[in-house]
Amino acid sequence: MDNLLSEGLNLMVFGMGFVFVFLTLLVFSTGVMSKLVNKYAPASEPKPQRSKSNPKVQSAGAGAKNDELIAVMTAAVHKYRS
Amino acid sequence: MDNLLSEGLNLMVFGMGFVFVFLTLLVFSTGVMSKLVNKYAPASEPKPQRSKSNPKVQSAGAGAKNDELIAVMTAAVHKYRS
Amino acid sequence: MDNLLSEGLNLMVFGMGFVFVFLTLLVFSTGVMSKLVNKYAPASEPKPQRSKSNPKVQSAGAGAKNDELIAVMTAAVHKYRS
Amino acid sequence: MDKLLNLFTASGIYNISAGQALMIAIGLLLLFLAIRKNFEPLLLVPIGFGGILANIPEAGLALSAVENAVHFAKPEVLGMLAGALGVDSTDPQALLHAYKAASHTLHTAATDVALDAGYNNGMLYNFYLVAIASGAAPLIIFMGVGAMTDFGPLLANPKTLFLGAAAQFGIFATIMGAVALTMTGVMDFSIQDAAAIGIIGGADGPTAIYVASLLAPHLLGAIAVAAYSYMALVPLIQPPIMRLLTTEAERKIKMHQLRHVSKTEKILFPLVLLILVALLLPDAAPLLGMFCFGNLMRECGVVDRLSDTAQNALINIVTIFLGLSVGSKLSADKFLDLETLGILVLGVVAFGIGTACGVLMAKIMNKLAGGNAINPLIGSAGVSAVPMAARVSNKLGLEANPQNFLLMHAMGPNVAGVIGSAVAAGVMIKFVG
Amino acid sequence: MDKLLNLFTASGIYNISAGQALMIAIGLLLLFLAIRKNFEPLLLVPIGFGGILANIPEAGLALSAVENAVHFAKPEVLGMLAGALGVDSTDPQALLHAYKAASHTLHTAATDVALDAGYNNGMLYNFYLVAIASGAAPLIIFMGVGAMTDFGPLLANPKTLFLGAAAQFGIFATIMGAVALTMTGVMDFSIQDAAAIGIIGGADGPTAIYVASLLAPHLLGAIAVAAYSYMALVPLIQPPIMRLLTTEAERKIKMHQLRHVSKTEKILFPLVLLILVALLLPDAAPLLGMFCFGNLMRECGVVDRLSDTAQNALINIVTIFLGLSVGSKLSADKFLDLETLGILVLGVVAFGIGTACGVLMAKIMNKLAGGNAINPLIGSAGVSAVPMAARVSNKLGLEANPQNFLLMHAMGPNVAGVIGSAVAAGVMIKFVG
Amino acid sequence: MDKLLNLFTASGIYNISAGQALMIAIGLLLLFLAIRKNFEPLLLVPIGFGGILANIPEAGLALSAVENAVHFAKPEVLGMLAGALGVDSTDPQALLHAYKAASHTLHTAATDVALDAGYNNGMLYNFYLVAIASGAAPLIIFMGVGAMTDFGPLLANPKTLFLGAAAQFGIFATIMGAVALTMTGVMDFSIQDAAAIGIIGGADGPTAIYVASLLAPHLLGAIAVAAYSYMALVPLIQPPIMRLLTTEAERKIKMHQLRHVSKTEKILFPLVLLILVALLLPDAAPLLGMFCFGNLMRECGVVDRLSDTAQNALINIVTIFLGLSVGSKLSADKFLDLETLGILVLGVVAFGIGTACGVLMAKIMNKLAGGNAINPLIGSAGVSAVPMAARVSNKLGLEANPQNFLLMHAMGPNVAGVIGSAVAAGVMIKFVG
Ligand code: NA
Ligand code: NA
Ligand code: NA
Repeated sequence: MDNLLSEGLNLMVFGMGFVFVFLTLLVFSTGVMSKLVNKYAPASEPKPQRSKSNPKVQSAGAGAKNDELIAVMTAAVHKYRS
Repeated sequence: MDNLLSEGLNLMVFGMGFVFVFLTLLVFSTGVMSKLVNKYAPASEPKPQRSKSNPKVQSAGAGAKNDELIAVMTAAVHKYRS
Repeated sequence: MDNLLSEGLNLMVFGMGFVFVFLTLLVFSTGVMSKLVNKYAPASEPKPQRSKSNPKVQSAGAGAKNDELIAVMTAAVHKYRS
Repeated sequence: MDKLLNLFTASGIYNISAGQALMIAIGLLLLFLAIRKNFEPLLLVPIGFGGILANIPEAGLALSAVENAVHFAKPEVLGMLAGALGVDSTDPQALLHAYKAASHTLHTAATDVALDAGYNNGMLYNFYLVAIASGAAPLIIFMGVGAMTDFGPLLANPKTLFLGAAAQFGIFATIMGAVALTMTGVMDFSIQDAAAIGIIGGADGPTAIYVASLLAPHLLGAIAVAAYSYMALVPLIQPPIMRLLTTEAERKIKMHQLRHVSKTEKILFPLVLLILVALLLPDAAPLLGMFCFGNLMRECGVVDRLSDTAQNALINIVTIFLGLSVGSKLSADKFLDLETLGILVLGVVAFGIGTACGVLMAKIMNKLAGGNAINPLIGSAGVSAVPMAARVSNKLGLEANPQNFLLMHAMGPNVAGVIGSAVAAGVMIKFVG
Repeated sequence: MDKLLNLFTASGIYNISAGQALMIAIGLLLLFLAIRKNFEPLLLVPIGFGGILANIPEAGLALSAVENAVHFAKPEVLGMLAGALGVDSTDPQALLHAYKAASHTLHTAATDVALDAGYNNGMLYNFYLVAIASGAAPLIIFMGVGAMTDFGPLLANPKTLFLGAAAQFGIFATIMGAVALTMTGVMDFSIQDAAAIGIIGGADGPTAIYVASLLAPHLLGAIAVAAYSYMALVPLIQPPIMRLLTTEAERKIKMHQLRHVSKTEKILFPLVLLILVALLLPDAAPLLGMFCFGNLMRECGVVDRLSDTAQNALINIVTIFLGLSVGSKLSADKFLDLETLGILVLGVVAFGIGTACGVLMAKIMNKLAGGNAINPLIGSAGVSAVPMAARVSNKLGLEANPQNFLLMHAMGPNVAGVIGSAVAAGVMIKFVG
Repeated sequence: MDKLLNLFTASGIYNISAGQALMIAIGLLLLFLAIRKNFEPLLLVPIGFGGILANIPEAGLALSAVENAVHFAKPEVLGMLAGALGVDSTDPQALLHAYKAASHTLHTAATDVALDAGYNNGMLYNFYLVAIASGAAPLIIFMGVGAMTDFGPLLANPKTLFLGAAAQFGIFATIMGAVALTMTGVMDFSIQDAAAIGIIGGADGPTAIYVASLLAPHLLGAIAVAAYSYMALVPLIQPPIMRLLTTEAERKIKMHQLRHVSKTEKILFPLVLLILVALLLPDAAPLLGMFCFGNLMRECGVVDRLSDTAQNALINIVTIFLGLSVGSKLSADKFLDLETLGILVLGVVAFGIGTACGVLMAKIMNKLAGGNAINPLIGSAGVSAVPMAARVSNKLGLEANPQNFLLMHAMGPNVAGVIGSAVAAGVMIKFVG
């Protein structure tokens, strides 16, 4: 019984301590990693996605139409897959 | 031999009997279930499916065009997936 | 040691020999098979694929538009699936 | 030179037996039927191909480690196998016989000897162990079938369940056929064999494989091939029987449009069925439990991704391995046997009797309902063979009356037939398993 | 007549115990909650259905071959089992007790006896062996979860990892709760049981199942049901605690927009995490290794087809069998126990404490950061329960200030909570496993 | 305090060996090559990640239960292991040595001891058992590759099969290289090792893994890494050899457009190939059987859903576990060895010789055909490495003549190379397996 209590306490103290130590190290390592990456391998500007298809599409019709197209397509795809 | 015959007959009589008993009970239970459902939880009107996308689509073009769109898309999806 | 050498040589000679024998027989069998097929079960003209959807699509718009449609759809499908 | 001779004496062309050559031809025939005649290709392509693989001489793909060890017959290995199996003789046939009859413990002992001697299970034998001997593959396929099944037509008209019951008489009549063949000394089937053969009449592939794997694994190949072949032949087997037993007037009967069935009913039905199974026939619980589970995933609407997977990736993967595993039972020594012929004959009789009983039951129900409510043609769909049998009903209905669309009406007995044969399977497992 | 009696005495309705009937009702309740109330349906539909299957009388779907042999209690089989397990008594309860405590070798010996006597593992028991006892299913699901997780918000603000750490206090406090219940004599939990119960507070299903399968397999059913149920109840459990511990002004705090995180950072993060695990806590390597592997497949951009499969077909297949396997632990004799009640109570306490600690930690961090940088509402997301807990944070934020969108800010602590509970799991496996 | 010390002495940072650190670095290098340099990422991402996991100190993920038991080296457990394995010493190295050489029965006995003592197989070891030791994963991948392969170009010009034959000389020459290294005392390879190393020259991943798992499982890691790395390096390894052996005029040769190949021919080809295998080389039946099965599913047109699954969900699932399992063989004690260096060197030689022989054979065939019919550049594609090697042929053709599109012409020898190396694999399994 007493043993169970001490085991439980041990587990709580060391367990919680270890979780904090581990995540603290992770915060630190992640920070270092991010700093190194942004220093030595900075990301190019985040590209607006699908920039290649957009012009094409936009030349072909108004934006509203595209939304609609995509809605229909999504529905069709959904239907197809389910 | 004789044993085999009696075993076979037994299997036939009791087997076929049991199948009928079971399915009769299933007919009965299903009927009760359906009656209870339609009494206490009647279905709302069966909704016309995809009612939300239809108006959008219809405002954008004739029905014929949609069929065509969906045909092309289905082909494209099919191609993509295979 | 000597044994290893003779085993290796054996493996090389018989192995390479067998690969050639096998593939030669395969060349021969394949040729016979193709000849028989083209004699007794000649293929009908290779059908232009998706001939059914093309006319429909073409009646609905110029080819350029279809390409564009397919591009958008592929992107949408891709997005949907990933 | 020695090596070359070695290569030749170990080659297929040197070792092939007439039986193996014949079975390879049968495998090619199954592929032809599947690919050109569209005979249930999803199963018969893998089964046919597996049958060819199983008959490649010396490859031993369908043999267990012990069978491979016996095949190569080194005297010291045979001696140790005899010791492990507790038999006196080292005659290969006697060893194989003892191995087949061995208890689990002796089986394991023999396997240990064979593995120690460097022999292994063939690829197809391993597939068989994992897919069929474990019972998993037919059950997973049944789950997928459940996820593909719409019980709407059945729920709209639950009385069609009686048609699904009547058509199962084919199963039990066939059992008596097998018994008769044995009593007249033509063949030698045990009651387990007879029950497993009867299930062909259930016209349901996974049920047939599941029952055969439990009751008569040595007949599994012939039973599966018969079941799938006859299911593919339903459009040929059923129409003459249906025409014989119905009048033109009956075939013209138009049925009322089915009522709308609510989502809630569809969700509750698999649970009602499951609870009936739980209360009445626990031995049908694996089959019908997985079936109901698949159907509940389909209808409940909140686990669509699981239902999708059960209907696609998972059932496809399992089908590939199930088919190859069934094919492994088409090895010449197991398949080329008078019994196979008996199974093929009994199987087609089972289909015929089931069809006839379904039609007759429909006629009775029609009489009781006033004579103009139920088209007897839908009775034949009670054998299952989903959805082929329902299409046959529809086709004959249209022949009699071009405005008479029976398809949806026949789907009720059609899915009822699946339940009916699973119940029959449970009864047989209970009584003779 | 004999057969008919036989059929009846073997039927469920003749044999059903009150416990089994109750458990079937509980299975139906879980299905109702999953389907109608949308309680984590992807897991609770299979678990609930598996629970019903496990309680079908006489079917023995959730029992091992030995348990089935004991259930049918033929004297000679019981005698041989007693011999194999090395016990004197042939009393069924004593045999089951010895079987549960048996070493691997004795377990195998007993299984051999049962198989020799013709008894087999039930279907669900086999699923359990393959999916859970092997450890595979929770790990594969964790890989899929990794492939679905976007660490972008966490990388933009790594300090939110502290929130994920603080919320794990629920786990360890619950262990003390279980210890207290045992010391006061109310229940009887070992330290392993206590640790496994505590992990419910981690609010992460696969982690809970993995830990329970290692530390306390007999409690697995209750722990999994509690974990998934409370995850579904997060929108009810958390808000009162969050409102109690925060002021209106704090809830109104708007947080800075998160910086853009580059692809390279996202690729490197799972590797950084993996190496930390490798260096500090090898016992968390299976869980976090598979999680990082899934995430790397997602982010690296060159194995999209593997990542797709990990997120779809594979995780769906595994979820089906994991759910059914967990359901197999809901058999009446294992689930209906005072301990289950204790687990349910302790579980909700764990959720509450975890939520509170997360919020308090966020308040402290906000104070340290000047009092207007971190909205304490995001602290509660540290329990994990992805993405439900983050949505709750967002909802309460919007209540306080309709322009206050906390969702992305709460995703950081939310995924941090997954890492945190996996680390806690590793520590517990190390110390008491 | 005790616990804290315990935690530290069990941590990776306290236990890591130089070898493990180096192997983790090699794992990271493989990931870098796969992700940034696009080296066969579908395999090298899982292999590299698995390699890191396998080297996490104290986690024992790649170790069997017995190896884990020996690692922790409790005297009484070592004693029992010595008893089970029938050795006198309880020295860990001696035990491991005896364990590796043990027969199936002794292996099982040792495993029982380890399991009784509470040790378990590591996660990756279990993956290895299921995916590779069973032989299943390479075969299933081969089925998927078959389902992805179009034999049209080969059927249009079956003589390109000779190119696929010639390029296999790399395999057999490499065997002699390994023999030479052993005879000069530099390394110590058995004939089985030599054969397994030679198969790297087959330039076909699943074939290499299958052969290595049968003939030399202890070299599997190095062989698989070499095979996939060199396949990725084909665009660097082949061009210099191709330029050296061909004249500018030869590289400019334009080939005739390929004839149209009918559907029936494509359906019959896998069956023709299968029957040749059955008649001539049963030992190649598993590999080529599954390959032909996949191709038949693709071409027959009636089982598209099975073919789709074989090409997508199934092959992806298997690839994930195959890769992790191969990675499990990159543990420091198995990989860091002089032999690995030898394998890497021999592997690149094999690729070079195979390329050269393919080109030379194409030159001979061109001469025999009049000197202007066959561009020798397509010979190099005979090594397989589909479709990379065909693209290299195409690229060099375009360099010599911008209108010279060789891609389709090179696809014939390319897929012929797959068949060729599977045949070579069969011969080697037959002779030295
Ligand atoms: Na049926
Ligand atoms: Na958590
Ligand atoms: Na090759």
